Amino acid sequence: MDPNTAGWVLIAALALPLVGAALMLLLPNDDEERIKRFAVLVTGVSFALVTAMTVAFDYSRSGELQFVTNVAWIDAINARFHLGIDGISLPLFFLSFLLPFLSAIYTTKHLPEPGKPKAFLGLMLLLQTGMAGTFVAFDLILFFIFFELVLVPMFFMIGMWGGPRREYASVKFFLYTLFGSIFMLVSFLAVYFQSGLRSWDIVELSNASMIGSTTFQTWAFLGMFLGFAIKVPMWPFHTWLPDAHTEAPTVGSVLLAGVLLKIGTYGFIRIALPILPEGALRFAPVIGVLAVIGIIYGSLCCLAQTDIKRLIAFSSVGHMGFVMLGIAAMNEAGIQAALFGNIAHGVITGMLFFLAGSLHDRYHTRDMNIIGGGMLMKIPRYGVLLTYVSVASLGLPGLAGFWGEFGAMWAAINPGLGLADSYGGLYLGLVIFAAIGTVLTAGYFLWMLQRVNLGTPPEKWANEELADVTRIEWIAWTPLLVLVLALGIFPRLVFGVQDAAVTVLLRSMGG
Amino acid sequence: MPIDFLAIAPEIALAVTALVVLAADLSLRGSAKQLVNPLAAIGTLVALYFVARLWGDERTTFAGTFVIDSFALAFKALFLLVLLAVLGISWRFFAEGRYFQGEYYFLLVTAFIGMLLMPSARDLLLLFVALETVSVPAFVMVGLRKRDLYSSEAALKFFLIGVLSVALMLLGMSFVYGFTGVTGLDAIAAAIGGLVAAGTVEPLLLAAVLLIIVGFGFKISAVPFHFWAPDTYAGSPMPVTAMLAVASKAAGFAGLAIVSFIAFQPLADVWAPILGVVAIITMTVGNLGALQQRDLIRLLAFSSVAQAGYILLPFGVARGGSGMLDAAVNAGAFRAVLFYLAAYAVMNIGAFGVAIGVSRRTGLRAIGDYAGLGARSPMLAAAMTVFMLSLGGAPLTVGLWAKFAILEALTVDVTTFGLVLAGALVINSVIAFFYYLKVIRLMWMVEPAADAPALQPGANLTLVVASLAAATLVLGVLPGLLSDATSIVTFAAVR
Amino acid sequence: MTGLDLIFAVVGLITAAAAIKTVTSTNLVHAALFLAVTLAGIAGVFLVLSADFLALVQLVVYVGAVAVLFLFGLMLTRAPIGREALDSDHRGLALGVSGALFVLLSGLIIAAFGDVRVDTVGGPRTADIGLALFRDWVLPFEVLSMLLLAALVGAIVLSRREDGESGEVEDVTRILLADDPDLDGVDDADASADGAAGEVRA
Amino acid sequence: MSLVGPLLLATLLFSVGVYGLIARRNAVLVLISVELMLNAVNINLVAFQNLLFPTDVSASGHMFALFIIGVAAAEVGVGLAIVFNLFRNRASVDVDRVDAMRW
Amino acid sequence: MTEPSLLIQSAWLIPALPLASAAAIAAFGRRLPWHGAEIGIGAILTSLLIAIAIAWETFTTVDPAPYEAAYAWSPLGGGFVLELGMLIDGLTAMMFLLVTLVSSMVQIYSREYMHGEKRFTYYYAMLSLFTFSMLFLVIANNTLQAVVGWELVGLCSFLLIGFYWEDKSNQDAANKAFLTTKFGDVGLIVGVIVLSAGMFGLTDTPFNFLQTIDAAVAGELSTATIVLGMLLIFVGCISKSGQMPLHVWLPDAMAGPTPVSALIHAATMVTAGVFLLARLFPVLAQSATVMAVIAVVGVITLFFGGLLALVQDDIKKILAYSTISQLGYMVAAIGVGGYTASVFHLFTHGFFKALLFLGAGSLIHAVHSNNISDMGGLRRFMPHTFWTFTIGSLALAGFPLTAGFFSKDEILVAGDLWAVNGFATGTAVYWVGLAAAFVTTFYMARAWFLIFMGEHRGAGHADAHGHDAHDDDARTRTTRTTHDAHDDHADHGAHHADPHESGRQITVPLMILAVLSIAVGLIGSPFAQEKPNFESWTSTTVIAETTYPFLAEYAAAGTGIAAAAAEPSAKILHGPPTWHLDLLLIVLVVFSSAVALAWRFYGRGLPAQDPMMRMGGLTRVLVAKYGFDSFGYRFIVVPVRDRMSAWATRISNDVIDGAVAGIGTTTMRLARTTYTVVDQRIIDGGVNGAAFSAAWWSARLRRIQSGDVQRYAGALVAGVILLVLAFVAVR
Repeated sequence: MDPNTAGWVLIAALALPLVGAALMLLLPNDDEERIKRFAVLVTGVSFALVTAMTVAFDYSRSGELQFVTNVAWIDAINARFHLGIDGISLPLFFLSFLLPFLSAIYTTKHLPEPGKPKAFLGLMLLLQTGMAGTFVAFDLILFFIFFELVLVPMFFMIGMWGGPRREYASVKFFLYTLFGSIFMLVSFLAVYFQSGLRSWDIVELSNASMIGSTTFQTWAFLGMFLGFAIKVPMWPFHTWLPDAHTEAPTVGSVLLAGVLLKIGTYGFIRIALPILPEGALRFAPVIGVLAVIGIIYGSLCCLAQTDIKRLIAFSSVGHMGFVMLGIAAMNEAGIQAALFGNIAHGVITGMLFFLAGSLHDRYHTRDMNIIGGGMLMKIPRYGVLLTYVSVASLGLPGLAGFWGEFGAMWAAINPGLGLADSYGGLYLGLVIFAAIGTVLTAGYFLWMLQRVNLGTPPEKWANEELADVTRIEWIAWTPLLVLVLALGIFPRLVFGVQDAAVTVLLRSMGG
Repeated sequence: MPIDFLAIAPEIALAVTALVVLAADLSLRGSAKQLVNPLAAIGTLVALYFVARLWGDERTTFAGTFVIDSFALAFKALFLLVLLAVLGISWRFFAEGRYFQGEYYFLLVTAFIGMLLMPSARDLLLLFVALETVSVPAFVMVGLRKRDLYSSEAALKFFLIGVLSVALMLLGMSFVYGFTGVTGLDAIAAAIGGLVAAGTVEPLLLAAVLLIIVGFGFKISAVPFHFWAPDTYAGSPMPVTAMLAVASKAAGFAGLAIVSFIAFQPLADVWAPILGVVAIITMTVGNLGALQQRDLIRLLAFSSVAQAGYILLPFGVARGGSGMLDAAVNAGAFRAVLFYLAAYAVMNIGAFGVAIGVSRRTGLRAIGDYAGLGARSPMLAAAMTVFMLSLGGAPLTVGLWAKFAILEALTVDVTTFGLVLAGALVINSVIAFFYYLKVIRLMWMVEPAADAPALQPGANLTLVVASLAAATLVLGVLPGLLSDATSIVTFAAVR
Repeated sequence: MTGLDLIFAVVGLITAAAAIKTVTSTNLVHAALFLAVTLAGIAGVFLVLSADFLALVQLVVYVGAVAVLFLFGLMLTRAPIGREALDSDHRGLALGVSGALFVLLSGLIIAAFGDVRVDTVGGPRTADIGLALFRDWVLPFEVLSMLLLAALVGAIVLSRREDGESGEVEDVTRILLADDPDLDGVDDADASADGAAGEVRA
Repeated sequence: MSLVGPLLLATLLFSVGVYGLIARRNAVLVLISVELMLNAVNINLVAFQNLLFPTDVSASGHMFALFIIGVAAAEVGVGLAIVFNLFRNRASVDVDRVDAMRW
Repeated sequence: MTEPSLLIQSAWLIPALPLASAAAIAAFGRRLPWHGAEIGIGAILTSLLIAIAIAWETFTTVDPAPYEAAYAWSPLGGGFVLELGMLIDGLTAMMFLLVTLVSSMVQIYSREYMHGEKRFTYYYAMLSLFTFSMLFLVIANNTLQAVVGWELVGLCSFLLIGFYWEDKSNQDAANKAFLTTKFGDVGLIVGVIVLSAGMFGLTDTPFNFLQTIDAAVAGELSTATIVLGMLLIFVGCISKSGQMPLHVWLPDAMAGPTPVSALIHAATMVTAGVFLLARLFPVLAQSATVMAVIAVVGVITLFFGGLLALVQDDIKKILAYSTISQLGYMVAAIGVGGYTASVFHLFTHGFFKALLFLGAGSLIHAVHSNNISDMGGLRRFMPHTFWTFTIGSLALAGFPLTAGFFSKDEILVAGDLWAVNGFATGTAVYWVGLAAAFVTTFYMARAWFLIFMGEHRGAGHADAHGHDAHDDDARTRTTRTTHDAHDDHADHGAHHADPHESGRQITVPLMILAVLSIAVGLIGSPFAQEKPNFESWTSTTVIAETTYPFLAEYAAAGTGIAAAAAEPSAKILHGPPTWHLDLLLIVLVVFSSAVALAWRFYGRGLPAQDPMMRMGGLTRVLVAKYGFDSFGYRFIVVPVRDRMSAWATRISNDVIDGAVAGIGTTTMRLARTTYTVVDQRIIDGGVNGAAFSAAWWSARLRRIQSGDVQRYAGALVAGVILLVLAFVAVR
């Protein structure tokens, strides 16, 4: 697998789930076990392929695109089929193969109501292609296709296998994201024409000299901003998220938090910033302020929740706020932190949703008041896991959550591209408020743990037989649990891979 | 002046087909009458052959009133393919419904003669006759469900609004004639160009232009000329509805495109903003109207109104000038229209096909009847899902590319008005998904009613629907198959 | 004001008056007859404008055929007589809209052509028309023939009784009626399967 | 001769036709109104041709009028057929009661 | 030190071993005969040996250069690198020694103390993890790494305070501790960020301690950076090291097992703030403002924290408040330039406070109560505990020749020197420090008398006196006996039997610590004026010849600083300690008077009608009598104890705690409002509202679609007219 020539690897990785989904349709409907095993096989094989690719990746040139495919696609509009992967994409790409694999394993024993494994897993595979594709597409049109592609399977996943308000949530999710994405498309088009290059190539556009006037960039950025900010989601575009998360089946939530939200921030970093640096510069303080509002606000909303899944969902708003704060810093450290926060949030919150799902499987409720505490006594291993992941999520150093949060604040103290001169005071304020947000974050997680984990189990559950972490859960979760620790201890696992690519990115922004 | 018969060969082929169909109908008895359907299909294929034969040619005949260019051929191909699809979904429907089959097919084919003429016509008179050739058979076809009060009413409404529109259009044409003294589109453009240059454009001329647009506005069901559409769609036999919603609308757009981009191009700076506003109102009204429908056909009717609004959008950025950029913007606009129409044809006929399949022998057509369709007929439900997603503009369906084409046309030159139009499209796309998703949701996420009758869509309908769904998806992945064809489209020898 | 203008004024006034009577008459047959007068008046206008061939066609086709057709139509549909019966509730709307249209167009016409006066009124003669028809306009002419055939077939299909037509009992068609104002989208649609919203009509 | 005269007459006839189309209840009378409108257009065309462009060899104005007459005849035929059919279904030709379908 | 020895290069083993031990205990500790304790104890003893060796080597090397080794942990973007490194100097070695030693003692002690605990293995894993975290903080060569350790110790503290998590009060205490310190961490983190931002142009490793210090001393950091950065970092120290007003968590933290209190909340973790200030001392010494703020906070804490201990009945609370007070000494010392004094006090305090806590644990173990009113006469039952506790108390009270005496004297001397430089904070430290020494001695003496003297009041007597004590301070009961819940499984009769001495695993650590509580004072005492002594050991990173830059400025500005130029005090380091006989005399007076006073009140045990423990008019009259009665101090002390302490208690309980609680309540209210009103109603409602308005418009449209074709026609023509008008208008 030569990273210079083996473009087929990415194509194969993206195609495998699709082919798998098609083949799965041929399996008989009644043999559910076989369907589930087949899904594990497909996701496993594609994950293995991506792992092999990760090994073959030339880390000394992580700033350059590798495994490139660049062929004509739609001549009429000059769209090309341009895939490639660099240090920024690699961790996210990896994650978008790991999580479906784990989800498939988890689903073998935890298929959400009302069953239909073929449809469920087929949609998941389709979703996988969409998610992974966004991270390696280097043509705006191709990116947009993948970006949009995730909507449909996720819509069905929420709508068919979700909770009681699934229909509302699924429609809301779909429409919200769609709304933003079409604005984004308009901006893409505007850039396409304004650049004079008649090219959709992200690399070319990034390297192009100033596209349009500052005013143009501001407006074009606004369009992309809407698209990506809704996906992230940034305050105040976040309201689809709690509903979608709360209602989605466990695996849906995991993938939603683990990968889907990342597409938004990735879009900012990969597309909006380098292509429209002037617009980005104009928007940076806005992004920063909204990000910090999101941090504080998300935490406050978490404090008001009694539904544990909804709490985790709102925590995403806060965590993604840190990621956006990193982006708002417009410097290398900020982008690094944002990307790290992305990955960390994917792993941690994905894991938290696994836990919340299993919690619901056991207690048949997600209301913390009804659960009433004592879980550490009732199902100790499970309680320990919840504590571990929560603590990671609240940003404890040594676990994955810390680096993104700290890095974002650290980067924001000295924002790049001249922002420090014009908005230095504002950014200092942002850092301080973001830091206060960490306290609130700690607050709601501790409070959650107190209400769920600690104390003695109420009578309702005292005599109930509740299974502790099962074998399949261990299998599905262990990689994430390890990653949470590994990323915390070896931040260079991500920082190091990204470093060169981020430098290249910033250079294209004139930073 | 010799007549270039090859140039009108497709029309001649259809005319012959129409007459053969009529004759065959007289000689066939009983269930054998349904064989006129394949007969018509064969004629259509012959016409299609001639279109293919002409592909790439540019010809002019009948004293410049009839032109063969890539624009005309693309539309002709589109119409003929639509005709094939309509024939496909008509077969069972009319064979089982004990209609006047032969006459239906005759009228259908005749209407398509008018459509084929439309994009080739370069003369107001021919345009008018072609338009009427589409309309008059359509009036009858809508009323074909003779014992059905709804059908009769639908026909009357369609007819009255139709003749009112055509009368207004004729009034406009008469004034245009009064100002220019000619009826040829190029000549009109030249004359108006002179008036514009001289700065002596009378308001009456503008009014006349608008009145002509009204005639096409009726065909494409733009607001406020759309009122007939929901009622007529609901009352017509479903294949006729599909024909009206797709082919007739496409013909209207073809006509609108040639009058606006050829004859009235010098005045584009005046009519473009108005059409843009009309487009916004049209799609908004269409989408809002569709939101509350309980009859799927009416929903599709309002949806088609909204779609007309989308297709009308590129007209909003048309340019009156003759610079390079102006030409690029205009070319982008009518190419987008063509692309969208083609995509729209695929997905909308597909949607009607599913509706026919569901209602066959059951009469089901309320949206509520689609509850649990995913369980009752996964194939139909899956196809309907594809069509709904495509109509909404979801990725990997051709609908996305259609929207994309429109947006592309709007942003060729970034203007404030273009962005406003784009923004309107965005917002409307989202509103539209409310009802498209409603259908999808019902099909997959709601249990079917306990007493829901079994569905028997029929083999050939299934085939048509499946191939349309496949086309929707294939074009969704490889829009180049379609856009390569539409992107080269241009008007031959404009002046 | 030339003599031609004077003649036109007379003919025009008669035509206009007849036209107005056509749409306001309370008697069906009268209305049809006024139509005939109007159409004849238009033929007169054509004559004044020295379009004799068209005047002839107008008389033959309209006064001779169409007006009679309408009379038959009126008879066949056994229409009642009287203002209430003949006019709908939309008279106000009709008056407003048509009045506005007239005012607007008249204003525009006067603005555009108010000062156009022509001394000699001429035009293509019948022979010219014939020549042009088969030289320049042969395609629309042929298309028109298809159109007329289609209209003929269509009219027959719609008017013909039975024979191959479906019987009195039509296909079952479910159509949603409008008398259900509380329809608020999504949720009700789910419930519509219960049949409350649909009505089965035989 | 003044051009506005015929044009205004045509406009009047057209407007009267519009009035009839909207105000008349009987479907046949509505059709009659349609005829008025189409004829009004013919006056326009003839007036323009003979007053402004008398030498047009294609005789476009007259030809247009001729075709309109032809098409109008076809439409009347179809229209009456539709009305008859409606009458057979409902024993009434009142246009304002044609409202079985709405929303 | 040109070539660092292998020993020093292996210093990383010191934190690594506890980390490995934590993992090992968690993995298979449960299956071992001692349930994991052997791993923990083995690892920490090994670490202790290395720490002793390193301490010895660094101590004996005269003026060693700090040894730094770093591994590029991760790039951070922009070319910046985060290091994972070790900075080994005397300060580090000292902290190693303190942490490993106390941790060893605590772990040995805990094996008996925590015996039979159901989460015994977990407990040991946590102790190991904590030890690792603390050592990781200490070894750090950069601020960010220190922050990592800082947060980890906070987590361990949280987990151990909430060790008995079945009880809500313990959960609350744990949460309170974590959140209060986390709040301080906001300051710390932002401070670290600000400080690092100042280094951006200078280095690739902006967090590095030594580089930061060099830059600060070289004047390359702007004043704003230093002031803002250090003050923010100090906010972190305030919360972590229990300074007013963020000390509120520390007394509550006593909810944890007593050995944990000894290790974390007395000897090590709470000193992290002081450690960090000491580590960055050359930086903060650049700014008079920073030093003044630190001094003021320290002075306030050392005095009012001490006062609070007066009215406690819970032995652990007394010790907790005394810890706050002693930390106040250390912080105040930093604020008056007493770097060595502060670090020295940190060192000695670690031993004697650990000793006191462990001793208290032993007592609690024996009498099953935290309250000194339930004890009495225990010297007969528990001789080992008695004499070790006595040594600890003497050290805390600063009895001459104990370790606490030397270190506290150093602080007072530093204050005096600072006063000589013209700073009022120096004067305050000196006099308030003395006053607080009186308070300290008094409350320790009170406790000592009530615990060991008189008759044993036992469990049977507890009720009789219990409520008196509780009236005094209702808060003392909150955590009473809860941590001894584990004894419930034991023989019930034990509650009524006479208390007995604890086992060897408890008493031997006590003895070791008692010896050290005297011995370690010597290396920093005037007995060790020659190098190597404590100062030469721990000040290697603090540049010896550096002076306070602001002194010269102040002198130039003529702000009345007398001896700015040539005084040795103008230098950052004061040089070796000397004898101050006058101070010795004063201290002796203070000590003896305080003890005498305590003896007067409690010398014969807690009387049945104890005037001291009652609130109300009678008490005040009695107190007032004593005030007029004897020694000159008394008329100050009594009102101070009765009025000011009550006032301080109220401040602490009502105002600050209330504020904390109020912040909590307000936050929750804000949270609920944000969620229900802003999120669900306004933002989400706005979105839904848009959808509803679409439906509303849709319903309006429906009227137009009336089904009446003639209306359609009318609308159509009307539309045409409007469009024509629009056309003309556009034109």
